[in-house]
Amino acid sequence: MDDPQYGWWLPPNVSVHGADIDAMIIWIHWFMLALFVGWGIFIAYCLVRFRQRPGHEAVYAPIEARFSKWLEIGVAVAETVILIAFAMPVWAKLKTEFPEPKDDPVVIRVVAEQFKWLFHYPGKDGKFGRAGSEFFSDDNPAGLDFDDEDGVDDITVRGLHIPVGRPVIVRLLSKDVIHSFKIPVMRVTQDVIPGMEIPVWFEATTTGRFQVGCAQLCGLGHYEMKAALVIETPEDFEKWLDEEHKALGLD
Amino acid sequence: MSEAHPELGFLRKYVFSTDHKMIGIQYGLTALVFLFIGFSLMMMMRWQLAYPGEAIPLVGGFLKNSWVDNGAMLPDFYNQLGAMHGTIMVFMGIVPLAVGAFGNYIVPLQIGAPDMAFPRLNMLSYQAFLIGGVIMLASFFMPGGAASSGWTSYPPLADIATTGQTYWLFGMIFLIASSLLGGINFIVTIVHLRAEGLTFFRLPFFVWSQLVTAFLLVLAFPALQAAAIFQLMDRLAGTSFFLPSGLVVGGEQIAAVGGGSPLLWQHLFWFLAHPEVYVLILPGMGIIAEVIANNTRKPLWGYRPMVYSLLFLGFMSFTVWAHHMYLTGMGTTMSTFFQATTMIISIPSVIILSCLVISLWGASIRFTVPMLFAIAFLPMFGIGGLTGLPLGLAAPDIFLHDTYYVIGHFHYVVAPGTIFAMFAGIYHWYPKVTGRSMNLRLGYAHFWLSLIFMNGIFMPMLFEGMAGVSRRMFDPTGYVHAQAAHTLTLVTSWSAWGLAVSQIPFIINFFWSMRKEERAEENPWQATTLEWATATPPPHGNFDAPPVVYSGPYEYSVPGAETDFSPQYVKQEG
Amino acid sequence: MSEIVIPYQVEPHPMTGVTSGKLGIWVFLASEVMLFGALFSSYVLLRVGTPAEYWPSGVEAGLNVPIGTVNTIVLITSSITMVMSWASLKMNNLRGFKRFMGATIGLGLAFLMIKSFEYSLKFSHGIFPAVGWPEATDPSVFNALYFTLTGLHALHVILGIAVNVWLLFWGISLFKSQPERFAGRVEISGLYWHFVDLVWIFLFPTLYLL
Amino acid sequence: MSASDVENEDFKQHIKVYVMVFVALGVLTFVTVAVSYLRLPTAAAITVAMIVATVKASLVAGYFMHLLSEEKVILWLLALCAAFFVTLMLVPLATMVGIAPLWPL
Repeated sequence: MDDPQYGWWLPPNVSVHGADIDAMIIWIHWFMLALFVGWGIFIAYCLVRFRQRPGHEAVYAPIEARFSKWLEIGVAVAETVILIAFAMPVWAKLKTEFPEPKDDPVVIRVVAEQFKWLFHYPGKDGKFGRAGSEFFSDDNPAGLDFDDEDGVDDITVRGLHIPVGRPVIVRLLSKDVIHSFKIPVMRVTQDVIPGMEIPVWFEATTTGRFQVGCAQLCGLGHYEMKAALVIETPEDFEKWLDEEHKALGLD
Repeated sequence: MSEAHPELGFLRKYVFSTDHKMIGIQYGLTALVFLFIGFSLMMMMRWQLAYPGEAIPLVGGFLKNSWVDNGAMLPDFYNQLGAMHGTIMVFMGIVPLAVGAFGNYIVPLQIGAPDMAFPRLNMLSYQAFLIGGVIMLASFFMPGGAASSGWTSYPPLADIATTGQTYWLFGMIFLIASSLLGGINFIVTIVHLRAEGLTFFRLPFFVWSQLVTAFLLVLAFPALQAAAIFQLMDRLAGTSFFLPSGLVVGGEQIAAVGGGSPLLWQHLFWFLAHPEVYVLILPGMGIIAEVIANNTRKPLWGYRPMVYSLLFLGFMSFTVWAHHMYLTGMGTTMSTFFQATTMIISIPSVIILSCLVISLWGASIRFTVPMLFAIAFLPMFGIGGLTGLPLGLAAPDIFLHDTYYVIGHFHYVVAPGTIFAMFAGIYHWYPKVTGRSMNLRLGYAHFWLSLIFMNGIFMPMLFEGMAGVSRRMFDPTGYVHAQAAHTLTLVTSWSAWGLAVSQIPFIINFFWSMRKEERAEENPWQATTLEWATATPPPHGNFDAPPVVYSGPYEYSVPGAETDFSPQYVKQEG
Repeated sequence: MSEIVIPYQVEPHPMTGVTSGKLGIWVFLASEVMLFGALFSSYVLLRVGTPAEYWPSGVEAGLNVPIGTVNTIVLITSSITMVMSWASLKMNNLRGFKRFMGATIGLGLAFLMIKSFEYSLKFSHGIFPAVGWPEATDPSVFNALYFTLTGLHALHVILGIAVNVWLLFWGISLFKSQPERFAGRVEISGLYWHFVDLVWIFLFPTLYLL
Repeated sequence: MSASDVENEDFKQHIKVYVMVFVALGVLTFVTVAVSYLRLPTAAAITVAMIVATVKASLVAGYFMHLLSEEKVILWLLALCAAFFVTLMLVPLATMVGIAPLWPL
């Protein structure tokens, strides 16, 4: 998967939940296409058969069109089914069934700012250092409180590294305006709203290099606000963590 | 025209007129100019998207230095264009054209009224619209340029943006005031000034659509009014209604007390903006219903269900606003509620569209130019409506949110949807307004070229969105998946310029036909509704004697009648 | 355009039973309800989103309840003088109309004067809508809301006074030729005025007492 | 002239009602201020204040604005407005019902 194939349709999916979303998108489009083609054929037929010509007259009395009622009921039923059977469970799973500690998730704090992403890993101790907006500075883009011991081994980087096969929880924060954390291949989009911390989770299925982007207009450099996404094997991920750890001058 | 009332001076007749017809024409011409400007902005954006970083041909050399660098667009200018394209098209183009122009000109005629209920208020609402529009456009030339935070103006970005945003808010307040005054006027006019015998269920569908639209304007716009006041306070008085605590912009704590909520703006904005979507489409549906009934030479199929659907649609449009906000951290409870209301609101739209489609059955279809636009409206609006389905559901929205799919979706609704309806209306009522017919050949050329290029613009967008390309990108080619879809961008851009070229026959037709010697017939389409009961163009006061209505709006091909149309205002024998 | 007569300006419409003007003003008031509804809803949202200890009560924020109470009474009184001026007109008592209308305008101005006195009192205590004002000492969302909501309400009062002044000094000439139509205009202005009063009835406890 | 005399008599009755409403409004204003000095718990204070305000507003609307004897069309219009007003009040609710609580991270 080093060279993912992109085209004019859905990009490759590398997440566990993405298959559900793709399936929904595709099924809905088949449904839409069926309706559209049905209507289209009906309209085209009418245009030919009921065109104005000598000897042809319009019929005043309304036709009885039972099928229209059935069509409308059919659409309503189909929508209800899509809503209850597909849309709601997928959404509920993503929004309420977050991975728990026993699932061994990787937790990453993401700080968005004009026009950069910052990824903040808790480091070896698994604990994030204290952070707050009052600590933000040019040398401290994550807003870490350097007096907090938990934060000593925290890793802050500009590229997102995640292991394959382990759930990832991302806690989204913004320093300034609204951004949107979007990874097309992961089927993840989540607005990042200042003043709120919004978590989102996903799990990668394959390794590879992809892109994280911003999907909400955030100013002049909005189009440049992207970061690398590196999905690695768990071993490579641990190795990368070690390297970053060493880079901090620890161990 | 002017012989009847020579006492009116030029100013009273053309500038400060209180005559609904003159105001309608003023609205129409102004809105067409604004639409053209909005379209031109978009054509420049399309150049940047198709050929990023290259100098804009033709106009690049004439643009301000703060906008372009050696003729190539700068990101700031791109954002201004994006924000203003949306604002101009929605608030200064389509609403004034659909409601201000068609509503003003046609509604009093179709209900047999001498004028609107409050003629001077009507004049005021046009003037407020004009002032608002001029403020919006003038903001381009202010230091810092026009608003650049998108037509949705989400804070905190809009709160900290350049002064253009302040002009945007002031302009918006005028536009809102204009719509409110207009809405009040329409409601009272339609309720009170219907001709004798014109009961509610004898109203043409167009009048119904204007009535529901007016209610939406009156009851939804105040939410944006409130939001605009808050944002103005944030920008001018330094309050922080939309700014949470601890914002750090460009490395510095911003001087605001905080404690506000960015989501508050989004709620208030969409509380207006979703009904606004129906403000954009309902008058269009009304025009399409008129044209289809007239050119199928038979009554509309399912008039009453259509009216009930319309009312239901208007009512429900107030309960779906947060489906624009699924990804703002919404939980399951709220998303379920808004997904359910969104699915419910799709049903009346389906009913109205099916009624229009079934009206074709058993017809005797005349392929006039307005009818061509009306027929094209059906599948085009169909695509627009259907593509709303995946976006209305929260889970697919996770992928499609803020991609070109969204752009394609709502442009299918408003561009080949509403704008085609507007063209149908212009071709249909042109003989009423000017007393001349428009040229047929130019009309056909305009229609076919527009149809092809409209789809050339918006169909690729749907695929681009499927490929995950985000909207509002000055230069999306930094993303790998966007590079892969770049061919689609080229198709869209060239189609956009093609669409511009295909408006030339329309512009020629529009002005040249006005100067024709030959007058059109009094009722060239053999229509049944009241606007054709008076002289062309209608005199001041519209009707020589108050008309009386004897039947429903679409009595075509009545068995036993002499002609295939039995006007509402003619008493039938037996 | 004098020569067109638009029906139902004076006589009520047979179906609705009201004149066009009255229907129009009620539609306008409905839209005003939505405007103040949106503001009120924003107030609730901001208040709920703020931890209780950061949300001052009106008194804690430096609002003066006695002044507010006096202003409430002033506005309520102006409401009854407004309705009395209309009733006088209906009883063909032009002098009574003038007197009560004058009182309404006077009370409206008194309300504004008390309000501006209140504002200046706040300013002198360093209470401002927001930071950025050089003398501001304690800006909060509450203050921002207080100034925005009362300011907007004051704008409505000013508009109402303007309409009433016009009716009293210029519009009154209509009374000789079309007394019914003039009474209708006074009623419409009165409906608007009562609505402004009604908004204050909610604003007063919301801002001062809670 | 007798018809207008009757009308005048009617209006005299009206005026009596107006004065009574005015007195009630004044009394209620003092009640709501007095209650605020009791320092009730927030929820109770809000409830009392809003109930009093609603009563006062109803008096103004019912008598000064003649809603009690108003034509149906106006009442329907206001009912519609009230429905949308309720949906407006969903706005703060929509932000409160947020994401489910997450285990402590």
